[in-house]
Amino acid sequence: MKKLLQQLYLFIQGFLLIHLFWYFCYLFLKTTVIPSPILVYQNFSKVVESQIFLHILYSLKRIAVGVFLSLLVGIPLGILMGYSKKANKILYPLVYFSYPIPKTALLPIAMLLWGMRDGSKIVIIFLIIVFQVIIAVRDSVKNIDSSLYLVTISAGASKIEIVRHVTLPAILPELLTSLRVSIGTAVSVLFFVEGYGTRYGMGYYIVDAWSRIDYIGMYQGIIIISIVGFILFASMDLLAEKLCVWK
Amino acid sequence: MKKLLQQLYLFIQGFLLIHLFWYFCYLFLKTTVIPSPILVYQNFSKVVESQIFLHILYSLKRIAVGVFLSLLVGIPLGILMGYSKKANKILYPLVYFSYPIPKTALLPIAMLLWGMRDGSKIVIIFLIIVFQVIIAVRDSVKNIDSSLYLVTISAGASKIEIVRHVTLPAILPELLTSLRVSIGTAVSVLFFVEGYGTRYGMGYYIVDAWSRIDYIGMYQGIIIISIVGFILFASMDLLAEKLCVWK
Amino acid sequence: MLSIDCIDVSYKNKRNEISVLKDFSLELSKGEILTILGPSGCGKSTLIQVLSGMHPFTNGSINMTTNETSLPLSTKQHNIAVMPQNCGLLPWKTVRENCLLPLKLRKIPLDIAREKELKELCSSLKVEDLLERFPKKLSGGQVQRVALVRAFLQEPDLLLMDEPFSSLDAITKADAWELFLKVFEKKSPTTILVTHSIEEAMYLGKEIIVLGTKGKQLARFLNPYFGKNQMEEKDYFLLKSNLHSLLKQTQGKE
Amino acid sequence: MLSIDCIDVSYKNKRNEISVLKDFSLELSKGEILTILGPSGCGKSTLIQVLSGMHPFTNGSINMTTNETSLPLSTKQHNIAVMPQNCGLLPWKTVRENCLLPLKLRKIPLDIAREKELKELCSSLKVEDLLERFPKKLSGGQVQRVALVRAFLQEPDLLLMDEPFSSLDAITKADAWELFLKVFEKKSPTTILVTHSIEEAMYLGKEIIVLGTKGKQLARFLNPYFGKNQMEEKDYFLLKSNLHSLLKQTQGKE
Amino acid sequence: AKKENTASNTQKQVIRFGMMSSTDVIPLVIMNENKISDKYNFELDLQVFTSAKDRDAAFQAGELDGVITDYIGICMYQNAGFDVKITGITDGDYILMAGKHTGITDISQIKGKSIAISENTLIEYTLDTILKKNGLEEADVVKEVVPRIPDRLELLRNEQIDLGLMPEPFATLALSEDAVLLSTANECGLYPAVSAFSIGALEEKKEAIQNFYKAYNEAVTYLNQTDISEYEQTVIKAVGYPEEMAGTIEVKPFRTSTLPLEEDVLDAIGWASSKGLCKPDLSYEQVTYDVTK
Ligand SMILES: Nc1ncnc2c1ncn2[C@@H]1O[C@H](COP(=O)(O)OP(=O)(O)OP(=O)(O)O)[C@@H](O)[C@H]1O
Ligand SMILES: Nc1ncnc2c1ncn2[C@@H]1O[C@H](COP(=O)(O)OP(=O)(O)OP(=O)(O)O)[C@@H](O)[C@H]1O
Ligand SMILES: [Mg+2]
Ligand SMILES: [Mg+2]
Repeated sequence: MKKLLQQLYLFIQGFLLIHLFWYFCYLFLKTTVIPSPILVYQNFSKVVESQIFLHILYSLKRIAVGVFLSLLVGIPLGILMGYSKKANKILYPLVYFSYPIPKTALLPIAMLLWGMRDGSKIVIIFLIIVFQVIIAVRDSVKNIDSSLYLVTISAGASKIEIVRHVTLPAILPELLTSLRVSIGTAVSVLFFVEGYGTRYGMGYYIVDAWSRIDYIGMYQGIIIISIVGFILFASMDLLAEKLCVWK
Repeated sequence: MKKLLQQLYLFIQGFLLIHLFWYFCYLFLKTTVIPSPILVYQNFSKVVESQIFLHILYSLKRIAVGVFLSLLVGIPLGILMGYSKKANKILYPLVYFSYPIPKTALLPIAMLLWGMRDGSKIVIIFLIIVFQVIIAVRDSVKNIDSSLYLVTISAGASKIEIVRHVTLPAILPELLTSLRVSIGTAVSVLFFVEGYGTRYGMGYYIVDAWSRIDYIGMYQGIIIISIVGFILFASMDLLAEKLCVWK
Repeated sequence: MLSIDCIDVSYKNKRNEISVLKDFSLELSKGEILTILGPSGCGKSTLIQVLSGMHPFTNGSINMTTNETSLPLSTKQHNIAVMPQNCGLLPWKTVRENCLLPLKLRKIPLDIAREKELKELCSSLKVEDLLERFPKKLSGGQVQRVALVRAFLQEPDLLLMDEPFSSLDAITKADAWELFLKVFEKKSPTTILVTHSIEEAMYLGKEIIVLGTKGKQLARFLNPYFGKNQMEEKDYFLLKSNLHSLLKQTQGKE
Repeated sequence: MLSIDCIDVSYKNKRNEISVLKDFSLELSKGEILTILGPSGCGKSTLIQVLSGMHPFTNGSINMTTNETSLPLSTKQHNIAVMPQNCGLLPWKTVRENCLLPLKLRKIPLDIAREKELKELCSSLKVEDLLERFPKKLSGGQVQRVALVRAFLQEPDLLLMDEPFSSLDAITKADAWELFLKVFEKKSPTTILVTHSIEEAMYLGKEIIVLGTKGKQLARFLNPYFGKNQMEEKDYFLLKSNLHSLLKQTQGKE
Repeated sequence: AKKENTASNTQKQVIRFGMMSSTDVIPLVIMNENKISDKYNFELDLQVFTSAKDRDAAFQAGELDGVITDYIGICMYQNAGFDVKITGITDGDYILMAGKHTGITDISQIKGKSIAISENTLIEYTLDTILKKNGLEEADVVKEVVPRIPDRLELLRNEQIDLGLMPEPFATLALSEDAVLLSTANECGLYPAVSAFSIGALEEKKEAIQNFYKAYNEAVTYLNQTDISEYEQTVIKAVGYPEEMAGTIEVKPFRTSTLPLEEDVLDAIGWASSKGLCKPDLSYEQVTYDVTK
């Protein structure tokens, strides 16, 4: 309970700090693209009217599915590449070639194969994140101290058991970091993938406002996305604490 | 020397694998969005004519400056957040709020403040990467085994010396991972930031081709960006090997 | 029976290769305890690592006979328990989970008898209050005692222990020795025990072997003082000082 | 002079707090060697950690007098050398760099004399061939010997050693003891040495202290056998068995 | 919500139509708003895109039957081997303006000034046409590539750039902040925006598309005969005018849909082929399709 209050306090403090910064930018730069924070908040009732929770829900769904799929594919591949020299030899050029491809340029293909609804959106999020996960997992698997395997291997553990008892817990901290980075990336990618084929999502909300040069709406959208992102990150922290009790 | 040849072999192998995959997609999907790889390579002379090296150079410059700045800011901030509870308390809500903001939505501001040229481009790359670096560094600092500090601290090391002798080498592997992920991200972001205010850069090359619905040109651009990305990654691997001799 | 036949073991670096064991052979009958003495860096831990399937060897072969069939030693075919020099507790498992992990991996159910055995071992080694702690929260000696519990709890064909009592105080060490002998009597696994203490080697080894550099075997003999506290006896002192001077010989050449 | 005055030390977890040293006091004159004996888990390593500035204490104070001014002990004011239980070599530095790190941090230039000292110490402890290796490539005993070189190379006001000889074989250990005495004679730092071996404590300690649970001091006395090999003497045996039974007393209560 | 509609009216054909916010789309939105499409027995599924690239991608992926595009877009589709036919015209204007502090008041003064446009698009074509009509050349202005129109507006507003060529509602916004009107596409006789369908859709949904144009013309008639106050909210939403502009919005009369003039199309093809966007031998017949036949 006390912890939650403390979190809340930090939340508010960070919130205020950013807004102060914003306000100063507004005062000193005096440009149309930076509206006054006061103005933005005065109009906040409009945001709530505009079914913002639906927007948030849609975005969260896309992020969740995209991130989940990336983990589902990225963790096993990363572990495989970390352990098996053979697998690494085959997979690493593939990964190194595919990673730098701007996934957004694959949009035509994604739309062709998965339509313009959530299918292509999730695929794009997946493609952007999965390589980050693969690289992070592979690297952290390679960094595991080899003495940790000794007892498990000599006790006759199968490969899957080694992964379960040694690999996964050993890379858990890095995995959580990678998850944080991935979620951050996914949230920013929303902006791109929700620019088409949907009328819901926080990304859509911002793009829509932007294209209508409604900067107030755009900033409201950015605030919403920030808060949602913050909550996601904070939950990640709680999760990390729960999962890494041994630290 | 033998190592280089081996790398080359892997490179070619990965290259062929991807192209095989591509060719099958082309055969089975039969759509204009996926041109035949053969066609793409037949027209490759056009790419070379179109000053592709200039495009690559421009992009590399932007990536290099952006990544360098992110490291310059991200590493110290991450270390600060990892060590100082106070700094963490102030910085973490700021980071958690700012990270999820889609940086691309800040483009108007960036353009007004830093112009349409490399300024705003580098700022956007920086803003996208720096948070990834901060989070990765902070998390890995927190994961350093505390027994590593004992001798250094008792020998009277100053904070900077501790960072130099313990922190930096200890987080080096994660830092390199983070650098890999960052470079991958930066390369993909090119696509976005080189869409305006420039006529050079691999991102520009792709966007330009796309907007002309010139899929052959677009794929040529993607191939170029892949190869450049691959080379960047492979150099990172070499660097990692050089830097982490103690493994 | 464990038979190691002319194996070579080395550490490969990027540039060079450090040869540690060269043409190393060793035979050990079932249910024996072999204690290994040798100067620091002679390859004792490496041998343990090779036997526990962690480190590859070139040439030669390692075979083990259980139930009358002789097979190349493997962690799948043979039940191996190892207590490494750094104890090898997994940081993310509690003491209890660490102790039970090898059983779990061997698919041995945790029945009441075993639960009782765990309790007994823990209380003999005075770690019964630490069962729910994580290894990071233990002192050096506590870590070692937990690793001992884990090793004793298994019923291995082959038990490998690398300086298992080095961080224990005199009293605890004596208790642990007794416990070791008791456990051995009950389960009699083929055991290899690496130690630096000549007394320990003479108290716990049915056979003693002295290694020199590169794993060269300088001596091997049956130990008449196994399980016996005959410090007063003259022959005991003679053997001890013989071992001492043998060890001394190895030192100059490292 | 080092004076620890009624300090409390504990480990804080999220939920509970484990108190390790309670109202702990200790005085030690300049240039003395104090060896600490005590059961595993009684708080010896914790004490070393506190003195080396790694672990906080509550209440009380720790002061140290050098050059006639008494100041709260701090790593900035006082020159402290520590050899932790796990040796604490930095994995990313070669043996050589590890050995020289404390000097570098104290801004002591690496002159010819010091270079020669390093060479000598390394050859005494037989690690002269390992200078360019990284710690991961060393055996357990080699790591400990490197850490000894590092500790001996410093010229600290306060030298803290936590079971510094535990992984050494009998011969190397005896050599290391001699080396320790030689180094001490030359530099005479105030020294605290934690050990599990009663013999070690009696050979290396000018004073010996026996700790019980929670750092309770059970005995402290001047050791007449410092630097002497008088195993045959009757009083030596008496003292040894006294210490033995003192340690035995502490065991039941952990 | 739209999908449910389709489920309840299965016999109705659905026309999936892609567009970006502009004045061109007002008749389409009115078609839905006033249920004109119901009357003609088809369902109009309007998809709004924020970037032409996304729209083109969706169109090529077969997610759309038709789009609002322009001559240049058609040329590029054709060049990419994607058979898209112009089936009608739409109305929208593109306005060339100068920033308020540039001191430019007449188009003759723009030599050497910078202008933010998108490359190889209708906008560049319009600019070139306006320049030509006013006796200037392409090279007389410095073209800066800025793909998103809102960004161009910002650059103009903040004096980072001298000139802008923008559709509604951006032009109105800029003009309301004292930007100086220099010329417009319509003034120069240029009406480059068209509605177009893929050949596949034209074959498959011919009847529905015929009805679509009947409905379009009915919507145009309604718009031209009705006072704007009755549908201003619809316009504000569809075009993306800021809410504050309610009451001050003007809408030019719309034209009923026909095929564009051949010479206009050929002009555009000429320009596009000179930029390498299509082959010069593209003919009027290849790019148009008369749905009334
Ligand atoms: N990080 C920690 N968190 C909680 N408790 C700890 C932690 N480290 C040590 N302890 C506990 O504190 C007590 C003292 O530990 P310490 O390491 O000082 O023992 P020690 O005297 O050095 O023992 P040993 O001879 O086994 O090394 C032990 O009971 C141990 O379980
Ligand atoms: N990873 C490694 N890479 C290279 N050389 C190594 C590695 N590990 C150990 N060595 C070397 O191999 C030799 C044998 O090491 P090993 O650990 O087997 O010694 P040991 O007999 O167990 O010694 P100790 O009694 O000190 O533990 C040593 O000389 C050591 O330096
Ligand atoms: Mg060893
Ligand atoms: Mg200890």
